[in-house]
Amino acid sequence: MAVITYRDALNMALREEMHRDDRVFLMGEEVAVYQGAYKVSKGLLQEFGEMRVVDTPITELGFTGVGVGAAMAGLRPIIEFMTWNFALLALDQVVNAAAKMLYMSGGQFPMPMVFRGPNGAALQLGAQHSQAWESWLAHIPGLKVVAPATPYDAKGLLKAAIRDDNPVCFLEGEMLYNTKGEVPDDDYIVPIGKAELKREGEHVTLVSHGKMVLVALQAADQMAKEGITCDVVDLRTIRPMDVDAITASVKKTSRCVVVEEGWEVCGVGAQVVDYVQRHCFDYLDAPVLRVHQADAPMPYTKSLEKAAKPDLPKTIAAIRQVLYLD
Amino acid sequence: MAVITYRDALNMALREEMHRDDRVFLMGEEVAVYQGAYKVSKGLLQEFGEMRVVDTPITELGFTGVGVGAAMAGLRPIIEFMTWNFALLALDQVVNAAAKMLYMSGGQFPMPMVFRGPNGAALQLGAQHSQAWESWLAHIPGLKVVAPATPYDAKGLLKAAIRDDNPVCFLEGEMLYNTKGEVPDDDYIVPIGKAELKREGEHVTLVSHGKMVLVALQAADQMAKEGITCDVVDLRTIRPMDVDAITASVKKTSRCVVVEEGWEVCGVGAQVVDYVQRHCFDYLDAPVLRVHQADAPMPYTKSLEKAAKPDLPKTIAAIRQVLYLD
Amino acid sequence: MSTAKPRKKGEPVRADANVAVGTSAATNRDLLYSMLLQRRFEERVAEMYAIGRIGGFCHLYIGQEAISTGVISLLRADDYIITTYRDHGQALARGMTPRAAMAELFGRQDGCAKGKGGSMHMFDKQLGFLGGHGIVGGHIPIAAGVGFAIKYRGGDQVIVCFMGEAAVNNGAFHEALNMASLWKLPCLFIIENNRYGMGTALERASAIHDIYKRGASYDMPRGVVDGQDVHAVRAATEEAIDRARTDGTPTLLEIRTYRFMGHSMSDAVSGTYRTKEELEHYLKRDPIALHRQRMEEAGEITPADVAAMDEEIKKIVQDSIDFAEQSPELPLEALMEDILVETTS
Amino acid sequence: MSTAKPRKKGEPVRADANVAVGTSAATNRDLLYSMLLQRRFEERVAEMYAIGRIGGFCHLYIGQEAISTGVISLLRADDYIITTYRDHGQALARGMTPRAAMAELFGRQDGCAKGKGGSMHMFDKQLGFLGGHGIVGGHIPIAAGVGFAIKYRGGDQVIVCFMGEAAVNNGAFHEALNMASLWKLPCLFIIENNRYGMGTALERASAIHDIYKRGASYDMPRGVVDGQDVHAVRAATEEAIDRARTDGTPTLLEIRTYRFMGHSMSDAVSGTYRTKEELEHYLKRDPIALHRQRMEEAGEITPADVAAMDEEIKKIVQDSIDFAEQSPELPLEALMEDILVETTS
Ligand SMILES: Cc1ncc(C[n+]2csc(CCOP(=O)(O)OP(=O)(O)O)c2C)c(N)n1
Ligand SMILES: Cc1ncc(C[n+]2csc(CCOP(=O)(O)OP(=O)(O)O)c2C)c(N)n1
Ligand SMILES: [Mg+2]
Ligand SMILES: [Mg+2]
Repeated sequence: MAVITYRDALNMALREEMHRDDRVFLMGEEVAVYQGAYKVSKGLLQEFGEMRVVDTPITELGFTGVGVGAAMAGLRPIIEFMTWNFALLALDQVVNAAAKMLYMSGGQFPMPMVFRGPNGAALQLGAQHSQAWESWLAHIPGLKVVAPATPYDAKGLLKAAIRDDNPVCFLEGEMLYNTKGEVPDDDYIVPIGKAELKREGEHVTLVSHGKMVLVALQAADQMAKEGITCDVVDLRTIRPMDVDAITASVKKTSRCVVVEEGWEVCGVGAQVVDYVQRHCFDYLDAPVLRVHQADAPMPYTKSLEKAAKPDLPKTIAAIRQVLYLD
Repeated sequence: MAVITYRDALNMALREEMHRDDRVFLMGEEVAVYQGAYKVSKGLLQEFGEMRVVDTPITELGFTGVGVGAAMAGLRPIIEFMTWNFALLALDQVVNAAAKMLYMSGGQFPMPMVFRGPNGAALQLGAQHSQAWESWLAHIPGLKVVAPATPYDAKGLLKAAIRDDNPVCFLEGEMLYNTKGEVPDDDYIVPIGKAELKREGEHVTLVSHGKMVLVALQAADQMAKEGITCDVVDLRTIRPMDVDAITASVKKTSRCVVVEEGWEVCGVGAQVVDYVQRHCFDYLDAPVLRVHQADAPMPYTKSLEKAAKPDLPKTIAAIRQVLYLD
Repeated sequence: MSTAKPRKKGEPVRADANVAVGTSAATNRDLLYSMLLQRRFEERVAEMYAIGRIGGFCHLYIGQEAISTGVISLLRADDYIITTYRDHGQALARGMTPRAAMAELFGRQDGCAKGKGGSMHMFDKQLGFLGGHGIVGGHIPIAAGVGFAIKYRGGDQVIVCFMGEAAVNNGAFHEALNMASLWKLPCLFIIENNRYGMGTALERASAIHDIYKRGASYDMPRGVVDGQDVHAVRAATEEAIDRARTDGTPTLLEIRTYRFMGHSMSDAVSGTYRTKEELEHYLKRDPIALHRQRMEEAGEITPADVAAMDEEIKKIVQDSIDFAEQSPELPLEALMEDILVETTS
Repeated sequence: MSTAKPRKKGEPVRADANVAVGTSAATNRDLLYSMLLQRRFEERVAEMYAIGRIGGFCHLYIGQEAISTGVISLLRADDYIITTYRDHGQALARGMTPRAAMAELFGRQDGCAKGKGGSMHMFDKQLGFLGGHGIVGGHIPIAAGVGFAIKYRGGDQVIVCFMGEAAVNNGAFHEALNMASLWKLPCLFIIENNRYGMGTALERASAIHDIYKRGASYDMPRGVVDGQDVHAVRAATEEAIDRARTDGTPTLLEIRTYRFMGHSMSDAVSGTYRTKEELEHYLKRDPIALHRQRMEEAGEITPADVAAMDEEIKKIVQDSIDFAEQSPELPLEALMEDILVETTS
C-alpha cells in the first residue's frame, strides 16, 4: 500500500469522486489556477476543467450560497474554505440555509454538499487565522461534522462525505497536510459516524479528533513506557458522535481525558464529558479531564503560542491526574 | 418599587446610561423611527436625536463593524440585533474584530460595546428565526455573555454591560419582554459574572439562564408541593461563568439539572456539566441531567414546536430522574 | 398573441401556460385571475391570522400582485423561482394550489412543506419553487447557485429571484450579482421596490434611490418598471428571460410597487413610518383594478364576468380554508424527521 | 509650496509633517525617504523571514510604496488609518519607528503590539494606526465606524482605509460604502489595485474592471490614480481629504499599482498566475526610481545624496534588527493578559 501525504489522500478522494459522479464540483478561492492555497486541489483544473473546478472572488458568504443553490438544483458541490477562519462569514449559509433546507421544506430538498478546508491553528498565524470551529458546527442539527486525523481516514471520509446526501463539514488541518500514512488507491469509504479505537489499552481512555489524535497517540506511547496503557478513541466524526465507542472504552478503563484543539467553554470535550458522566457515572474512578487551547485569542508571539496550544506535556499531565499518579 | 415589564426595564437602562455618558449610542435596524422592532428603544430617538439613535440598512455585518470602529475611536456603541438569528451574519465582526482587538493590539484597543437583542425561540417563527446562540458566544475568549431572566436583572445587567469596557453580548428574549417584575428606578448595577440563587432548597440544584429560569422556578414550586426543594441558580452571566455559585450549590444538594433553551450538543449545559463533574465529583449522587431544545431545527407546526422546546414537564421529569423518584 | 392552453375553471394560471407578452383577452383573463386569487387568498389569510389559525410572522403581498403574476406568467415549467418570506403571492402565481398554501399557513401536514415551513418558508419542488427564505439577502446567492447549476448542465432554464428593495444594501446582494455577471448565470434579479424595508424608507437606507443603477457595478443589464402594470412587468421580464436563455446574461429589474398592508401582520398599515395620505395615494393604483379597467375598456371583460370570477375564486379560497382546517398536524415523531436523509449517492 | 517642518536625520516622514501637495525639494526628499525606508526595511524583512526570525504569514508591500507615502504624507497627526494584513509600509509611512515594526515582526515585547499581533496585525494608538486586519473586507466597515465617531464628535479628522482590489467584491465593502455615503462619513477608501488577489487576477474576480466605478452605486466621488507616481497619489488624496474635512463626503480612489513580490513570503514572485514578462514590465515603473529620477532631473537631488540617504536608511533598518534581536518575548503570564480589561466607565 502506498505511503502518501494527507494532502495527496484528499486530492485522490476529490479526483476519484469527481470521476465517479459528474455532478460533483469544487468551488472556492484559489482552488483552480493556483491549484489550491494548500495545493489540495493540485491538477484538478487541468483534469476536470473550469466548470468543475471554480475559482471564486473573496466572497465566503456568496460562494457558499452559490453552493447551496447548486445543491438545491441537483448538483453536489464541494465548497472549499481557504481556511475555516473565513467560514465565519459564511455561517449564515451553512446554518440557516444548508442545515435547515431539508427541514424547512418538509423533506423536499436534501443538501448533498461538503464544506471543507483547514481548521485550527498552524504556526504563528495570529488571532484571526488560528481558530478551531468544530464545537460550533457540532452544535447544529442538520449538519454532519468530520475531522480525520490520518491520510487513510482523510481519503475514506472525504469520499464518504461527498457521497453523503447531507451537508457535511469536513475539517482538515494545515499541520496535517504533510503527514504521511498508508493509503490504498482503491475505492474505499470510511463511514461517517463511526469512531475508531486507534490504540487499545486498559487504564485510561483518551478521546480526541483531528490533529490532536496524533498527540494522544504520542501520549499513549509515552505512558506505555511506565506500564500505563491507553485506549485512544479517534472520534473521526464529531457529529453525529459515536457515543457507544466512547462509553464502551470508558466502562473498561474508568478514566477519561479529552484532547481537543479548540477553546474550553462549550467545546467538543464538554459534550464528551456530558455523555461520559451520563452513561458511565458508576464506572468513573476520576473526573473526566480536558486538554484544550488556553482560553485566549491566539498570540503571534512564538513562546506564547506554544504555551496556548494543547500538547503532549499537557496531555500527559492530565492522564497522570486522572490516574492520581502525582 | 414600581412593577414594570422587562422591555421597559431595558428601555430605562438605555435611557439612564445615555444620559450618563454621551459617548453611548444605539444603532441597529428600526431602533429609531420605528421605536424598535420590539419597542425596546421607545422614545429614545425623540429624546436623544438621530446621531445617538441610528437606524441602519439591513447590513448586520456592516453596522456591527461600524460599531467596532466607533469603539476603537472612543465611543461606546450599543449594537442592536433585531434578533440574534441575524447576528449570524455579523459574527466575523463580533469574534474576529471585537473579541480580539484588545489582544491583537497588545492591549491598546479596549472594545467598550454591547451587542444586544432577543435570543431564542418565540412562537411559530420557524427554523431561521428561532435560535439560541449563547453556547457559541460563550465559546469565545474576549467576550462577556449575559442573559437576564427578570426585569430587575435586565436593567441592572444592561447598565453594567454598557459601562463595561469590554464587548458584552446581551441576550434578551422576545417572550420575556412582556414579563413583569419590581424594578427600582434608581441607578443600580447587577454585576457581570455573578450568578444568583433565585430559590433556595436542599435536594436538587437547577442551573439555568434567561427565559428558562422562569421554567426552573415553576419546576421548583411544583416539586416543593411534594416536599422536594430546589436550589435555582440563575447564571445571569454565561461568560465568565460563576462556577463557584454552581459548585457550592451542587456540593449541598448532590444533584443537578441544567435547563437551557438551545440545542444539546456543545451547549451551555455541557459546560456546566463539565464544571460540576470536575469540581463536585465526590459529591454527586446522580449524573447531571440536561433539559434543552430537541436536536432539530425549529418546526413551524404548533404541536411540534411545543414538543421541541424545553419546558416544565421535561424539567420535572429530569428532576425526578436525578432523584431516582420513578 | 396568446398561446395559453385552455385552463380548467378554478385552476390558477399554470406555470407552463407559456403565455407570450401580448394583450389577448385569454391572457389578460389569466393574469386577472392570478392576481385576484392572490388578493382574495391573502384577505382571508389576514382573517385566519386574526383568529389564531395562522401563527408566527406573516407578511402579506397585497398591492404587489402584478409583479408575481407578470413575471411568473412568462416562465416555463422547468424554470426556477426563489423568494423571500413574503412568498404567498408568488407561490400561488406559480400554480401552488390554494389548499397546499393555506394548509402550510395552518401548519398542517397537507401543506406544501408539511406544515414545517410556515408562511415564510413555502417550498414546492415540483413547481421549481425553491422557497420562501427568512434571512434578508440570504437567498440571492442561492439564486446565483441555481443559475450556476443550469449553466453547469448546459440547460436554457432561468431562475427568478424576488427580493425587496432593502435587500439591495446587503452584502449578499453584492457578492451574488458580481458572480452572476462574471460567470454569466441565467438569473433574473427582481427587486420588488415597495419603498420600505419594514419601517425604513428606501431613502433612509440606500445612498442612491434609483437602485436598478447598482447593476452597473456588475455590468449587468438593468431597468426600472412600473410594478402596478402587469403588462409593463411582462414586457421587461420577457426581454430579461430572452437574454438569460440565449447566453446566460443575468438582468437586474427594479420593479416599483407599494405594500398596501403593514410589513407583517403585527405592523400597522400606516402611522409610524408612512402617512395615511401616502397610502391612499398609492391605493389609487391597485394593480388589479388597473388591469381590470383596461380589460373592461377593451371590452375583454364585463363587470359581470369579473363578479363571476371573483365568486369562483372566493369559493376556491373558502375551500382551501376548509381543507386546511381538517388537515391534521404532523404526528409528534415527525419532529425528528427531515433533519437528515439516510441516502448516499 | 512645502510647509514641511525641519526633520531630524533618520526620522521618517512624520504624520504631522503636514506636507502640502507640491514639488518643493524638501517635500520630495521626505517622500523619497519614506518610500526608500519602506523598501529597505522590507528587503531585510524578507531576509529575516528566510532565517526564521519572522514567522506566520508575511505580506510585503514592495512596489506599492508611493501609495502609503503619498496618501499618508497628507494626513494630520489626529487623523486615522486602517489597513489590511499588508501593513508594514503604511505603518512606517505613518511614522512607526522601524524598531517598533521590526520587533513586532520578531514577536518581541518592544513591538508595536508587544509581539502579540505580528506582521498582519500592527497597531499604534498614538499614531491613530488602527491596525492591520486579516479578514479581507472586514476592516472596511470598521473604517466607516471610525468615520461615524469623527462625525459624532463633530471633528474634522479623516479616516483612510487601505484595501486590496479583491476586497471590492466582498459584501463588507458594499455595506460599508453605502453607509459611509448615506451618512456622509469622512472616509477615504483607497483601493490598492495591484491586479491580483493572491493568485486571482482582477478580471477573474470582478465583473467590471474599472472598479472605481463601483462608487456610483453609492453616489460617492471616485477616481482612478497612477499608483507608481507619488505626486499623482498626493493630488488625488488632497482633493479627497478636502471633501472629507469640509462636509464629511467620503471618496473612493482606485490606485493602480503592482506587487513586485509574491502575495506572501510563501508565494513565488511569478510563475503560476502571472508571467515573468508581466512582472518585468511593471518593474520598469518602480515608484521609487521614478520619483528619484524626477528629482534628479529637477536638480533637487544628486546620486550622491541618494546614496547617502540610502546608507543612512540601511543603518536605521540594521539598527531595528539589532533592536528586535535583543528585545525579549513577553513572559508566559502575558498569554492570559489583554483578553479583557478590568475597567468600567
Ligand atoms: C438579515 C436579516 N436582518 C433583518 C431581518 C428582519 N427583517 C425581515 S423583513 C425586513 C425588511 C425587508 O425589507 P425589503 O427587503 O424591502 O422587503 P419587503 O419586506 O419590503 O418585501 C427586515 C429588516 C431579517 N429577516 N434578516
Ligand atoms: C475573508 C477572507 N477570505 C480569504 C482570505 C485569504 N486571503 C488573504 S489575502 C487574500 C487576497 C486579497 O487580495 P487583495 O484584496 O487584492 O489584497 P492584496 O493581497 O493584493 O494586497 C486572500 C484571498 C482572507 N484573509 N479573508
Ligand atoms: Mg421593501
Ligand atoms: Mg490585490
